[in-house]
Amino acid sequence: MSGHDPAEVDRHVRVYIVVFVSLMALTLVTVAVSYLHLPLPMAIAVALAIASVKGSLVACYFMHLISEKKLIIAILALTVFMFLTVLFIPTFTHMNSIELHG
Amino acid sequence: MEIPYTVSVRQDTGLNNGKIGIWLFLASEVMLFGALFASYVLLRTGATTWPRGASILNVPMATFNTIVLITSSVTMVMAWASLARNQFGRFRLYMGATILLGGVFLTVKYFEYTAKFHHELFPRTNTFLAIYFTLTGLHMLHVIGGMAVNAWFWGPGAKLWKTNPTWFTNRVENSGLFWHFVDLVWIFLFPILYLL
Amino acid sequence: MHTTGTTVAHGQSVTGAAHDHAGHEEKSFLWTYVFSTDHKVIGIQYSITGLLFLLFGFCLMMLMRWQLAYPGSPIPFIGGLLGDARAPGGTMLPEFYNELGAMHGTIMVFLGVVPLAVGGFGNFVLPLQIGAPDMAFPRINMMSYWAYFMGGVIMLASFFVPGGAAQSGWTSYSPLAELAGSGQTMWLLGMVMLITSSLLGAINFLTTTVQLRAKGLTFWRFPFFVWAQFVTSFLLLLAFPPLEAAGVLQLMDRLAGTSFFLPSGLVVSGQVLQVSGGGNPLLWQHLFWFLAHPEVYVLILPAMGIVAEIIANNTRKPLFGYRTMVYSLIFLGFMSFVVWAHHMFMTGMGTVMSAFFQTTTMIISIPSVAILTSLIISLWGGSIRFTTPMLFALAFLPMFGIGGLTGLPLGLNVTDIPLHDTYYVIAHFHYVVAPGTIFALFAGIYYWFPKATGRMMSETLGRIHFAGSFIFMNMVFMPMFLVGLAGVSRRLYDGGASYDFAQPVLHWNRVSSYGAWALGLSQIPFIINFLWSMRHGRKVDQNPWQATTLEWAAPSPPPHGNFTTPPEVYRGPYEYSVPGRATDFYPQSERAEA
Amino acid sequence: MTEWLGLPALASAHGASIDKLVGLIHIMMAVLFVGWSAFIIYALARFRKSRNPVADYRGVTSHTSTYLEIGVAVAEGVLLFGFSVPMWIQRVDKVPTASEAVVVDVTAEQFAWNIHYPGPDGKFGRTDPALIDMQTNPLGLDRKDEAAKDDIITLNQLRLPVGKPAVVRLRSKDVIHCFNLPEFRIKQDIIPGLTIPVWFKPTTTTDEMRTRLGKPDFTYEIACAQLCGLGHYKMRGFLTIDTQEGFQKWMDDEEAKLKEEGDNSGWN
Ligand code: HEA
Ligand code: HEA
Ligand code: CUA
Ligand SMILES: [Cu+2]
Repeated sequence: MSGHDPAEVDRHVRVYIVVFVSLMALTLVTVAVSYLHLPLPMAIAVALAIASVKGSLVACYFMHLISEKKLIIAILALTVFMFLTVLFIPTFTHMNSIELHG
Repeated sequence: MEIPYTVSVRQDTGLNNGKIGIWLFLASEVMLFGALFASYVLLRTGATTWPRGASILNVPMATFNTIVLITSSVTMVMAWASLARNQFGRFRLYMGATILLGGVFLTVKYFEYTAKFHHELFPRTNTFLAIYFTLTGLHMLHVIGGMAVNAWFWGPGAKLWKTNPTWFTNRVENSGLFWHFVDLVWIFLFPILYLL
Repeated sequence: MHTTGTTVAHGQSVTGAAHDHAGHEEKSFLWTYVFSTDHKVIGIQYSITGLLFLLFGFCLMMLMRWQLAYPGSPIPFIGGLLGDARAPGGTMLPEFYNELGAMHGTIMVFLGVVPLAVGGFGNFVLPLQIGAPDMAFPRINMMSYWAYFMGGVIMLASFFVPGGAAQSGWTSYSPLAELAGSGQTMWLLGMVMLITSSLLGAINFLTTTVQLRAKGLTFWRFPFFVWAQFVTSFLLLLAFPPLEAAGVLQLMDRLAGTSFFLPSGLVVSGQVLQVSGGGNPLLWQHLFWFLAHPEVYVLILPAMGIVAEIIANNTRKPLFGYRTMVYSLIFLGFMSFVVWAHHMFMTGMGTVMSAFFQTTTMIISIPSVAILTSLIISLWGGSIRFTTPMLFALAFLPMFGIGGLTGLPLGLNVTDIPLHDTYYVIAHFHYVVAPGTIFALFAGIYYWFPKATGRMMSETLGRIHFAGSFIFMNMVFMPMFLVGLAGVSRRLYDGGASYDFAQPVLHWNRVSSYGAWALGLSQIPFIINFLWSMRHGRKVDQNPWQATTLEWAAPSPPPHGNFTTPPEVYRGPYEYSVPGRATDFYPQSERAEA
Repeated sequence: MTEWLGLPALASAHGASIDKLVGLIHIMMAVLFVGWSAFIIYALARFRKSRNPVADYRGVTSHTSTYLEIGVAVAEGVLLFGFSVPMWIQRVDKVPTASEAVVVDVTAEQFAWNIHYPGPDGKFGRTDPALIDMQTNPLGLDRKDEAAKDDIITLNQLRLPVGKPAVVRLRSKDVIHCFNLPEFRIKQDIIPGLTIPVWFKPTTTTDEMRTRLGKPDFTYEIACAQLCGLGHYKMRGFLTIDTQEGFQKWMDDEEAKLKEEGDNSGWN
């Protein structure tokens, strides 16, 4: 956010309120869902989906990524790629080793 | 000697130094928590049994804390907005609120922790608790760090508003970015540790 | 960590501070030379500290080499000074040998080469080469140095805690590292410091490079060295945090009794280990190598950058395939994040994982080949001056070549079977880091010394230093290939003496040791040269090498703020011997005459 | 073809192909290195300042180097998919079954190798950490267990028959070790908490190797190749490759010994 003329900021503030409300709602939804005791895979899917939505709301609006310069976006794109490679670590260790069981 | 683009933005990048700096820092933070998250997945998928978080941890308390952090994120961004609209008084208010909410979060965590210790539940008890204490502990350090920065801008740091308001606003925005990131991390920790 | 969180915000207050101080330069000695925020002073602080650590790490190794040459016989002279806890009667204990090994690795990598190559050369040269008055966040820059300094102090202190320093290798594999003494805890704390330092540095370099470029300096006009530092900083920024995470987990295991890396049912010397278990030792290896492979490119890329600068300058012609080199560099940095498990081929990989990492490893070797090839072909058609920096830069090529090529048999899973964890590996990576990186760093010191001090280093002493270093480096490491091929493991207290199959090659250990000690002696001319030239070297103007890049457009040594007038860039970095010009170099900042 | 590399004498079936690959890749490396070195030396001599005072701004314009890089890439591709990957599949996906191989457990600890044969019944007896006794029962084998009664346990002495695949199941009691048989081109880290199999087919008995090398006191050694503490350097075991008959005889003798031990210690 470089140029912030009051009018623009007012628009932002309205957005913040909307985002705030939806974050609250989503929080309650996840908790509610957790009391349904879904089977684990199901539960994980739902919980992570909601968390991702909340996360992107925060990133896009509170952190202004939605209107951020492309240099920043590029840096984050690279980071996301590396983040995904780190997440391969568990996959590798469990899916493909020659250990015997028992 | 003056460092260029500390306050003003550079044409071709459209950014000032601080903004790039803080985002690069957040990039490294993403990798830090990413690695811890990966470790969590690895340990959990490798474990023979794994408790559902709710069976050990206090979900209502954590839900409350989630709401507290989200609210603090809003007050934080409002603090920045007030500066952008040139309302220093409101900034003080919102920033103060943000810091207080951070304090509330820590207090609740304190009670959660002591409750666990009281029931003989320690990091060494099992892998679930180990990862729970490590992740939340590290997150807590971030909260404390964020509060420290915010406190600085609320108090002594605010002098800058008189001499260089734009710069002060940018710096509040940057510390805000950090604070939102801390909130964002919690948004993931909450379901991962408490709900699943 | 949270400290960095605060510092980022502070850093900006600092730039303010620096800007307040703008007018009056009369600061006390303390603030000018010790807690300076000037990138040049910090760069020099980094370089000196780094060099001293290199020397120290080398001394540790010269001790070990005695034990490897004459297993079990007391170390002459020094042996007695080490104390009975380390070397009763002057003969070092296995524990102490392991301490030396682990600390040699740690010190050389994290306290020697990285601080010198990135902290030192990066800090001093990069802002000058992009025409910046200083780094983007001077105060953060200072903090980065002091974090590094603290890390170093902690590491050194760990030698004196009960049980001695870390002794589980620089790789600190669990469970071994978790059963080890308190030195390991110190190691972890030290590493957290060093990681923080590197992260602060990386953030600073990246911001500086994109933001503070001089007018007209587009990315395609960057000197190769700037590109190298740029990519390196990204590696540091994104690869170090996972190790930090691993460090936190191992600290928890050691201090809070968790078992992230400890599986259930461990029985240590007959006693069942009382931990909750359920951990996974391979997790540590994954997190460690996720850093440590990119880290090895952190060790080599700045070196390549230095060599490129010096070759262009001393061949008096543009580099061959500059763009190819840059693309290779970026590709190299990118790939270095997906090859880490080639260090874990023997941990029991299935075919998919093994095939994947073998393939990425082979792929990553191609850009290195491309860069080296470009550098070699750049020699063609030049008018080559054999200055001391050039000698070291030229030596870098075949030395890195040997190191790199021997990486290939290690990169194929099946050929890694006989070679893994043997001295072949030791020889492989020492060829890239010692006669490779260290030579490049020497070259850089000889090359930029006049910029930093306004005086030349002695060419005569320089050549002596080169001859000795070149001969003895090879005398140290070439025999290790033979020892390794014969199947002798690394990290052996007696260098393999207790194994029958090792007997035929044991004499090579002695050759290596003589080489190492001789190598030590041949550093003396360098140290003398370095110290003597600071005061008595030949005075030079701002551009003694008749170079084209921006740092040479600033006075030697550059004042606070670097450039008398903000430079502007009109052309690429290596415009040497441009046809139809009086001089054979065309500085980037020289306005074209109409 | 690979003597010049100075690898240890070869004694396993799969080792030959490994050695061949090591030789091949080193030849490729040598060619590259010599080629480049020659080029460098020639360039340095021809373009030294005194001989070539004015540099050529354009330098090399041909694309030879590109083809050369492509060449290197292709060569690596061949070594990778032509040799390495298929050979690794052989190593880890084609592990022989218990029926066609000798199966033996090797449990590493600081700083020794505990060898555990299932005995005639082919079943490994139950082990229990609680029963561990450093001297008498390092593995904590429960002799009360039926399957355990005929189990043979030795320290640092592994014995295998020639010409029959051997499957070694690796375990560790404490830290990471690495099971290294130089002459057999076998190396496998031993990760605590996992049981990892390696297999190989010995082709040369100890006696044959003694005559071949002319060393009457030669023995195959088990070396530890992963830093495992202060005793790492002397974590040394021995491997004897016997003829099939010799191996069988040794087994029977051991069983006989066990029998009487069992009688006086009253397991049966
Ligand atoms: C600067 C450091 C550095 C660099 C650049 C490299 C480069 C490479 N490394 Fe190395 N490596 C290390 C540092 C480095 N390594 C370290 C420290 C270890 C050990 C860690 C430990 O266990 O303690 C290690 C270990 C290591 C292993 C694990 C071995 C084992 O433990 O079993 C492997 C396996 O794949 C490997 C592969 C490679 C490969 C394929 C490259 C490739 O990138 C190489 C590509 C380069 C070339 C192919 C050469 C190109 C040049 C020419 C062809 C021209 C030459 C000729 C003339 C100029 C005359 N390395
Ligand atoms: C950057 C990394 C680096 C560098 C440069 C070196 C340099 C050297 N290394 Fe090291 N080494 C490692 C990283 C490095 N090493 C690692 C990671 C390991 C594995 C550790 C483990 O097992 O965990 C290892 C292991 C290792 C071993 C194996 C030990 C074992 O397995 O038991 C040996 C054996 O000889 C060895 C020797 C040497 C030698 C002789 C040098 C020489 O080349 C040293 C050359 C140094 C200089 C020439 C100093 C130059 C500086 C000056 C002259 C100072 C001047 C000062 C002023 C002017 C103020 N090293
Ligand atoms: Cu066991 Cu080394
Ligand atoms: Cu590597």
